[in-house]
Amino acid sequence: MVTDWLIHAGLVALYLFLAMVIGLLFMGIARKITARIQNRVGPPIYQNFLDLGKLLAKKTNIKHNWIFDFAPLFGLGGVLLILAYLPMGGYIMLSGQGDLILLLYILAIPALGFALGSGASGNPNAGVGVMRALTLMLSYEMPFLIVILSLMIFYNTASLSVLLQKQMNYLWGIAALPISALAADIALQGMMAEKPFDIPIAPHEIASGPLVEFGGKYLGLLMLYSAGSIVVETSLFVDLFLGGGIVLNPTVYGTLAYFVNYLVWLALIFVVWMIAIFVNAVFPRFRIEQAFKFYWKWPTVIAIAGLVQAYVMSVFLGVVP
Amino acid sequence: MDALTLFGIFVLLPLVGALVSYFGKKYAPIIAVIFTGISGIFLYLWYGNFGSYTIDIGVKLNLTFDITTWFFMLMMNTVIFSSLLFSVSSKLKRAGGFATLMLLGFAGANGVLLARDFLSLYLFWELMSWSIYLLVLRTSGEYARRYLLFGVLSAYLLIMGIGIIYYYTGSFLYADALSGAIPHAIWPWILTFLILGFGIKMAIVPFHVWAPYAYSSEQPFVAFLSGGLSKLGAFGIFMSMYSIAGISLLQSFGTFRGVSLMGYPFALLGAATAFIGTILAIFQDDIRKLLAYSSIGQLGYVMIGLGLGTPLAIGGAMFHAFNHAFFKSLLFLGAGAVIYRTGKYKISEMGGLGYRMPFTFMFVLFAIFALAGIPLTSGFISKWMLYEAAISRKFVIVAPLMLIASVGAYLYSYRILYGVFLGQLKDEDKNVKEAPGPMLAAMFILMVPLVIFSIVPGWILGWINKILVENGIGKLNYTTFSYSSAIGGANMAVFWIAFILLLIFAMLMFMAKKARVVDQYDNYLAGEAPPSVALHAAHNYYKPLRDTWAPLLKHSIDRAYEKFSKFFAGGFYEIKRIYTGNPQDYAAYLGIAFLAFLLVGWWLLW
Amino acid sequence: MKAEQIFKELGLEFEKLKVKGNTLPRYKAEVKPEKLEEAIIKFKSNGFNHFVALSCIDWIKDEKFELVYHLFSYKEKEDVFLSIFLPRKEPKYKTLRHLFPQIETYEREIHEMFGVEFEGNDRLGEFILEDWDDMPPMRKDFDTVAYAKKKYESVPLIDEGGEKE
Amino acid sequence: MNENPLPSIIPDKEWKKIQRMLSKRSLWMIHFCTGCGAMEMPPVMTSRYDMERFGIIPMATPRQADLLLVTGYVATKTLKRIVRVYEQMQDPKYVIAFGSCPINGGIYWDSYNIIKRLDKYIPVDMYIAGCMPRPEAIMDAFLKLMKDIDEGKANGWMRYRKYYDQYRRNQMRIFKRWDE
Amino acid sequence: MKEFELFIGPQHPGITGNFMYHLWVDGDTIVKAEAHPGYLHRGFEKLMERRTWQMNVALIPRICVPEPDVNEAVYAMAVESLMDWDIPERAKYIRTMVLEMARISSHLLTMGGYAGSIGLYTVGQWAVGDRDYLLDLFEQLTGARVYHIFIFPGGVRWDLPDGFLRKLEKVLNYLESRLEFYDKLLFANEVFFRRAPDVGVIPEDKAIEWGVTGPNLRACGYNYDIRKLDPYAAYPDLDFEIPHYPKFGDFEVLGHGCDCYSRMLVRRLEIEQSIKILRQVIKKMPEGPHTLKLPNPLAWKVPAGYAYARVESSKGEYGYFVISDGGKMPYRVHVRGPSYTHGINVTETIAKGLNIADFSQTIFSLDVCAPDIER
Repeated sequence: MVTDWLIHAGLVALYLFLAMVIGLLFMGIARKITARIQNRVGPPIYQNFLDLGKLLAKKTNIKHNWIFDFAPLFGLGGVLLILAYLPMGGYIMLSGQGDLILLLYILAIPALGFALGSGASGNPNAGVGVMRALTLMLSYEMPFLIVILSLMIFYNTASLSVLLQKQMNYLWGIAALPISALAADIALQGMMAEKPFDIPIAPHEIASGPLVEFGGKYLGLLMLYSAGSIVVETSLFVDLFLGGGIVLNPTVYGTLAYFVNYLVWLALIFVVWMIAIFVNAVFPRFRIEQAFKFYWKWPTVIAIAGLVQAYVMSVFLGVVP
Repeated sequence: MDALTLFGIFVLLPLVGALVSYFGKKYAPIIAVIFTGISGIFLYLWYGNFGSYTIDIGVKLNLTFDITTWFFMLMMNTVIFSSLLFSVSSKLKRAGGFATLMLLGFAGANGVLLARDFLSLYLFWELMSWSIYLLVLRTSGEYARRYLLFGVLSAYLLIMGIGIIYYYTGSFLYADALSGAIPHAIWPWILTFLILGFGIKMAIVPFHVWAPYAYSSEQPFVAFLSGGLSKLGAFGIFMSMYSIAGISLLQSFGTFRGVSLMGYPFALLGAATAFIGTILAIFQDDIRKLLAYSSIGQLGYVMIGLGLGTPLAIGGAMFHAFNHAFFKSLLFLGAGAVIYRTGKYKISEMGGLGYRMPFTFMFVLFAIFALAGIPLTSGFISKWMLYEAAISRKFVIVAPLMLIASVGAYLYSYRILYGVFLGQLKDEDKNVKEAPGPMLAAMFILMVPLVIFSIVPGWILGWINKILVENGIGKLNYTTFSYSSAIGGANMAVFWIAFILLLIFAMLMFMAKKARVVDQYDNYLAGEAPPSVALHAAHNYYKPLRDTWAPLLKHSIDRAYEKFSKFFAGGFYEIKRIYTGNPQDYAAYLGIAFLAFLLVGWWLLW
Repeated sequence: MKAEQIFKELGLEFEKLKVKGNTLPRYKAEVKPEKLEEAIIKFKSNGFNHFVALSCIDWIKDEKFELVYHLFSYKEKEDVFLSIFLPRKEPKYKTLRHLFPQIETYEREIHEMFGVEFEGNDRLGEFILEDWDDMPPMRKDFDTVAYAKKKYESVPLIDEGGEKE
Repeated sequence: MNENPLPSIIPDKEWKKIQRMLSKRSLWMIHFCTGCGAMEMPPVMTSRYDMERFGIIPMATPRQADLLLVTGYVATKTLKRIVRVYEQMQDPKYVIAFGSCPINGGIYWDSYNIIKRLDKYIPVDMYIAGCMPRPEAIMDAFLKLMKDIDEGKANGWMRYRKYYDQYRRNQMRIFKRWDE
Repeated sequence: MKEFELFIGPQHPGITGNFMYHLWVDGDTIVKAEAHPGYLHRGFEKLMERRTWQMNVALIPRICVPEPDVNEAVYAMAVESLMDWDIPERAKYIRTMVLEMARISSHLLTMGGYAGSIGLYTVGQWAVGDRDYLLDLFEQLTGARVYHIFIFPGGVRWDLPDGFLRKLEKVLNYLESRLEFYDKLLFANEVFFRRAPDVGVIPEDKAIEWGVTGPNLRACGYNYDIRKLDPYAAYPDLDFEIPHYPKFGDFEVLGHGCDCYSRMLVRRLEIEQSIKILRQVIKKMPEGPHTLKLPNPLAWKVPAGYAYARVESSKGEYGYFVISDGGKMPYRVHVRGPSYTHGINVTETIAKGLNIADFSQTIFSLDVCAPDIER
């Protein structure tokens, strides 16, 4: 029993570590690809590891007060917590112990910590940046929550692990609810704060917004946070709509299945990330109220269409996955 | 224990306390704290010592001390205890009167909770209502009038409901209502009157207009009003729907996916309240008004749970009412502490106080965690229960509104945090001190349960489960650390262990090196450093959002009422001339409302 | 209305400047300081509504400052330079920023660079320079080499021992 | 983590090497166009020269940056901002001065508003001569700075700490007031 | 105090050059803006009084960094006016060519900067990368990438190198093919359509009075261009159009003019026109000397008098008011830069009521060039 727990904990730690590495690597790949789109060579893909190392090895660090420390602490701790609750490559981690709604609310922990820290810097740019980030959150959550609702209604579960199970046995979410998947992907762009929705950190207006006063190890840990967030957000989409990348049933194939599923999952989150990056490279940014209007208009309509589909299928047609 | 002891401890004792503390002068709050403490001790001792006592004094009256009463009394007692403790050091004017009125309200509230017959219910309800009125009156006559308008409306509605029941049954006892004397077709009217009557106390849309004004009075009182007394509305609705009418009667009006058609409209009303309250709260700059609208929104959640009526939903509503009692009074007390130290009400005029008042900040932060539903506090679990209740029954209107309203809660919570506690510390606030000890103690008392019940939700879910079982509603699925519904569940022990381990890990990464603390003006100003600079971006904080909502916000219900009353004030100009008195515009409105309700009642009964 | 005609109406003598490269005619006229506002209003109402620039010239030998108000008409395609002379000691003139808003900026600059006072312009003061401690720098008697030597060359180098990490 | 995190495993010398290697490979420069040399920065950032190959990217605020480029002449008004920005940057930090003007005033040797030698006021790690320096020269300076960092020669930030009094004295000869 | 203060510049990504706007912001709307120049003040006008007529040629390109050639051209024209010189035809054509190349390069930079200010960094990268080809041409022609010191009183410094025009033709073809990409990415972008129209509006009836010139004035609907109004160099012989609101050809006309959208479109269309002009220059380039026979450069005696010369720069009217007292050095030179009005008065006025998200794109679209404000 205790050994089981220890093995489980060790595996979770391994997965979390890998997730961080993947996040940093993805950031590097994104930089490289953006550079290629811009006719440049771009940095090596391991550049972000160097950046992170440099930031952590800075000789001096400043803070404004003790609340400032909330940002790196909650940012990193929170993002790891979210990752622990997200199934990665079919390995359900802790997600058997907490469902999607818990996950939705844990998502707020690192963001809130970050917002507290940047608010404590006393810089107006940070205040405006957080205001924009929160408004953006209100914007994209509208379609995203409706999408999650349609999934939960259709699959009749709020638990991610059960959702994966049902997707494996029945159909991937993207096949069953393609309209919702579309809305979710649009919402994902806002969730990742990539263009056209990167107004919270717009450097030309508010000098990188909430990040304005962070430097050294603070910035380093926040970089880890954003690396983790990339995995969280892409993986969330993959878990919700692409079956978490499960192609082999673990109960049948055992360890091999975990290995293969992990690779498939990795490929899928890479694809999701790439879509975001390509869109990011060729769009200017919306103003915040335009982003708000945009999200509460078309993606919401699409999401509601998806909800109607899920509702009709599950209530009137009696489809039970 | 008999009826008299029960009545004595929970109603007479506060009344005596009210009398004593009136002469206590500046020690009045301390005396009041002692009296509430005594009844609190009895409350603690008498857990499990439940009983129901019917007294016949010409009419049959009933006092019952059961788990439902106990549960609500627990909130009421803790909240008033800490509110009064807070007021010990807040140097109120005419503290004697304040303590007296608070205790009167407390006695009334306890009476309402104990009463199981309509006559005493109504008497205690009025006692409570009028002490609120007088307490609001301490701050502003205008606010009090607005409260009175709705307080009286609420009383009318209750009278209507009670009157109809009494007309048919001839008894005031709750238990007699279901005897079959009342025709089936009349029940919806009774329930509507009672629910709306109680709902006004909960500030349900569209009857929320009084709340932002009444909640702008003295903070210790508002903490009790919002945290404690507004729960009487929830209690009343719970009693009328699930105790007086009962679940089988509700179900007999037809069901919509297992939810009574009698309850579902109220759930929708609750969802609308949650949404509207949240959206309005986002745009407030006055911290009291912001908390008031937030209160409206949060009580909308309770209404949703009560309307849906599944065990999970009602459990969620009870739990949320409990959480709301604690975090909202904590927020009002935190705001009170800040206002006490700075004398400012506007969020945009404060700023940076978290650096000067770290404990207040920490307490408020926990309250905000609970408000926003962050799983670090029990605020999450109640929201979780409500969501799962709605989603598992596939309610596609209620659920999204609830979910998006809770995202909106992040927005206004951050407005409080940033505007008051973070950002630039103003020069005039440089010397602000931490709040005095009693205030901190009061806030601490309120914070503890929020954290405890997040780690061990089983304890409180046990009480709630008992309430549900006792009223024949159903039961909850829970263990000491975890809880589950038909579609999901969560284990808080796992969550807390994971959270603490990962936080320690982050701390290890973080603590490797010390950071230098710099002045707040050593800041990124694009290379500039003017002698004085305003850095606090809190005024009009959500302006882009406000601009997008502007066309809708124009049609505020508040203004609709005002127009309505102005219209009548104009119409009744003649009366003004005839009578020597000076009837206010609200009076005209009251008269019309009374007439209307009389007519409706008359039409119903005959 | 053509510029020549306006000059005639105002009773001003004017000269034509030499133009090579560009093609449009440029007229320059000297105006009495108290007549200037009236003249500019007259020109402005007759199509000369583009205020090009306000220049200041320090005629140190004549002990005078010349202010040149330069107007252009897109309609008539003519340039007009109206100049006034102010005494070099305590130069003072009234602001004309109500006629063209950009005159305000020019006045601020001329105030800083030449020390000409413009009454009625409340934004005079530190504009381009900061921490300035000498006479207005664009005056002819200001010696920039001497100033630069005095202020910048005299700053000592940092005395260090060539320390290594 | 300037102290060695694992002194038992990594010798102090090695740790310093690692630290230098890291800071040389990820120089984040601050976005500050102090003078006309900034004109050649866009070409350096874009397709033909692309300094992101070496991990050099522009950052918005001084807290995040390691590298201050003083691009060209420094007016006295700008010097105050440069000093402020430099002091807000976090150690280790490096300064590259562009063009002839920060070396001796260049073409503005007789101007009343241009300081003549930048290293009297803040420590400079690398000068690039020329008016204006070509992108190749700028890239070369970056590479040389990296080499210097690797060899521990680029220690202007240490000098600034050590001789802070002298630097501040010189700065205050230019400024009338220092608001902070 | 309701408002908070924001400093856009001097150290800020949202500013062109070293310049500062001090903003008072309520929520996210600008209530008041103040421009603070002076970070780049070098005292050019003073320094020019201390240098001979010919030495100044080396000094003046530094006044406007993104487009230095106009300074040389306009100074040369002013001195020629005083000296009463008529320059040879070939010199005129070469000047036209240099000025138009400079215009394209400046417009590309502005376009890139503007795209960056609304977040589309890709266009910025492409535009600046493509501009390098023009700088290569400049390098071949003049020996320098940025400060060319090529045009001077009496003509240009030397004749065209061999095969220069063919190379120019190639670069023009390349640029024309690249314009399509910019159109697709920026000028046909839905987000650009939402963000740019009716933002940063200069009132149409005030535009001339406020001293707005160049593309910014044409965006307000006036087809005033100094190349047509007050022609200089070889422009009278060349055939080209003046793009102005609402004459946008194939592009959609959104908004009501005078806004960021029109300003950027005018610039975009001017690149096309410049390419057209350059093609004609290549075709019509006359033979002959490239400069006058000049007197001993150390002892130029410029007759006393006033002269004003103006050219159309990529930013607006660029003028030099040159006064000579007959000596070896100019008595006084006053530089009238287009950004002087755009950057200070116009921006201070139109910034009121602007969203802070739009402030940066407004100043980028006005193409404010800090160094020519404070000189």
